[in-house]
Amino acid sequence: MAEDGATGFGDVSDRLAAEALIVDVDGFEGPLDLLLTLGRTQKVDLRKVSILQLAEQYLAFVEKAKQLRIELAADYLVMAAWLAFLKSKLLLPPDPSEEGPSGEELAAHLAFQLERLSAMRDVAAKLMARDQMGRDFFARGIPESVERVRRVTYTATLMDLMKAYARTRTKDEFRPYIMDRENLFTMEQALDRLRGLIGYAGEWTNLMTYLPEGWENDPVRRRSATAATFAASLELVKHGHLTIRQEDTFAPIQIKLKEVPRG
Amino acid sequence: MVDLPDDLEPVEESLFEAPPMGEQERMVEAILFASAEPVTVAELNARMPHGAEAAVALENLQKRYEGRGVELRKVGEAWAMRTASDLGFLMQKETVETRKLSRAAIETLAIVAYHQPVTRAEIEEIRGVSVSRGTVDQLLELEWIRFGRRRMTPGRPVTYVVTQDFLDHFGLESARDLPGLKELRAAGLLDSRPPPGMVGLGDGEDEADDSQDQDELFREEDTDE
Amino acid sequence: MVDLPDDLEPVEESLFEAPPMGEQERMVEAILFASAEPVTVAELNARMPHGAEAAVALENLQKRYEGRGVELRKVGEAWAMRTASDLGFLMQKETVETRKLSRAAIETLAIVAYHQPVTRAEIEEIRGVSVSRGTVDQLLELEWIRFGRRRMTPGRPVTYVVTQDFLDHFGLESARDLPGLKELRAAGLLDSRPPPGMVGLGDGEDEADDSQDQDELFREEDTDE
Repeated sequence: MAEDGATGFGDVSDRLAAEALIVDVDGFEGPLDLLLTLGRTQKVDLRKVSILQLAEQYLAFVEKAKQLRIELAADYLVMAAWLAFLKSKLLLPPDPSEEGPSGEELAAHLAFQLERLSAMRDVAAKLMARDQMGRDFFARGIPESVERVRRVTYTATLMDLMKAYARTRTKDEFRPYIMDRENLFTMEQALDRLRGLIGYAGEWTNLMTYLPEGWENDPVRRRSATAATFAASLELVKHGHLTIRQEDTFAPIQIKLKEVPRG
Repeated sequence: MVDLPDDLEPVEESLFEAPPMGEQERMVEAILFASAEPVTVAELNARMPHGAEAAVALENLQKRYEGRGVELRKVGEAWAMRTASDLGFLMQKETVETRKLSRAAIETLAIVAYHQPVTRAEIEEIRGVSVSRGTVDQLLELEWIRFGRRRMTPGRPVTYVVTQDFLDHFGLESARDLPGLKELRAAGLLDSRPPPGMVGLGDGEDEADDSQDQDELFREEDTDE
Repeated sequence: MVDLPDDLEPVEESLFEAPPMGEQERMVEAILFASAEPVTVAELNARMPHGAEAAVALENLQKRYEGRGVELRKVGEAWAMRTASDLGFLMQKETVETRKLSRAAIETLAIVAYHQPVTRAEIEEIRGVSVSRGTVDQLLELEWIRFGRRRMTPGRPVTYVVTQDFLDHFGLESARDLPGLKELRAAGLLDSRPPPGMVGLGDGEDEADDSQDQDELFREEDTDE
């Protein structure tokens, strides 16, 4: 504070006062802290502190800070407004028609808050004054490590067991419930296949030549593939994409792409 | 404490021969001596042979260590050996540089200890300023406070309570032994008193729930001791 | 400076009243307890009040701890307190870790439970994969399965059956209480049909032998069939 003492004498005291106030405001942890300090200056038991007087002290403090154009945090101003309100409530005779807490109730609560904060500070100091570990008393300096012997137990529930069993059994016995499609050639498959191939069939071709690869020899598969391909060819005839013919009973069935007029 | 031996009484007649009490005392002594951390009665029993009654052995041992350079101390639900406080002056060499706690942190710690379980909003209400995240974090990091149950009020805020480490550090047997606790309670300074005109905040059933919480915290110590 | 000569005189007559021996013992006790390393006599003397005789205090302390759970031990030129060597076993803490059985193990177990007595080959046939030696060993070790009678088929393979421990663990009175067993059987799922080309399973005299085994466990099912 002394390093810039070069400026005139007149305003030094003002400036020091201002600075003192700044320091003071900074030194308080919020309005409640400031109120507690102001309350203590009344030199009475906090329970008997005059809230009215306290409110006036606070408002005077804020007023002074404003004059000195010291920036006060919003909560200081909110508290000031609230205290002004409280002051008016305490001074005016109570309005019986008015709802809400009376001035006395509000004042009593503020007194309670101040007393509680003060009490917490006292016990905080008492707590810190206690013997502390690592300062006044000590724990074992060479703790012996406790060897952990890990024993693993396995567990399973009945449900796990049931599920596991069902899982193993699902692999075979349950399968027949699902359609076995391994040896089944569906009409949809045959249709897809035919649609892809008939474009090249400009002449009469034996239907059996359209059987998919690998389905021609195994009797089960050939039957399935033949049936599907035949049904598919009928479907394509129905839609006018193919013509189909059979020269004689049991003679090979032949198909041919139908000439469709363009457009 | 007193209940445990009763529970274990029939063990003496069991197939497992419990070691003689003198031997049990030695065991408790060895375990507590070797450990830097407090050890619970349950853990003592678990580590000692079947049929041992750690609670009884502890009592005997505590008498034996009375007035010695090392003491047997109860910390919450656990027991620990600590050097006698009057000999602290001999230990300069051991003294751990303790981190200086800020005034905010010290006050917050005290509020948690005396008002537990307490929410951040309540701490702020009591201190009249907002509590910075760092303050709470520091106390959590020191493991002096921990999260308690959530409060059953709107928003279900978390609460804070003090830990066994806290008790251990300040040489407290339980949170009930906090200095001045009875006086504060008698003066009504630990009541959660909502500001007049504010209804529904911390009222009614929530209030009941809270006091239950607190009761439980303090009762726990009562019954288990 | 002036004190120095006094130092050399008998301690009793010194200006500095040395603490009583009991007090010195306490000090040595506390220092040894709290020190992170063994402490030499010289260091003890340096840390204790003027006139103290650490060596004497140490000797007394050592006697005091004789036969206790903690011993005063000389480590090189220094002293330390350690737990009595016969109590080393207390420095172990058994932690029990519970794990879920592997899929292979639980499936194997289920098959043994439902199909007992069952051979490894049969388990593999049902599971459709080979059963590792480890899986079976684990179940044997857990004492959830045990060896049953040998099957009277070529190679006389051993069979597995579930144990009383298994029943206890799963809260079953007998294996026939396995939930859903009847339902599964009704659905034909327990029909242990030999795959084509495999004969002799559950045939002839083996059948008699097996059903005897099974009788004990599956009597109800047997009569149902």
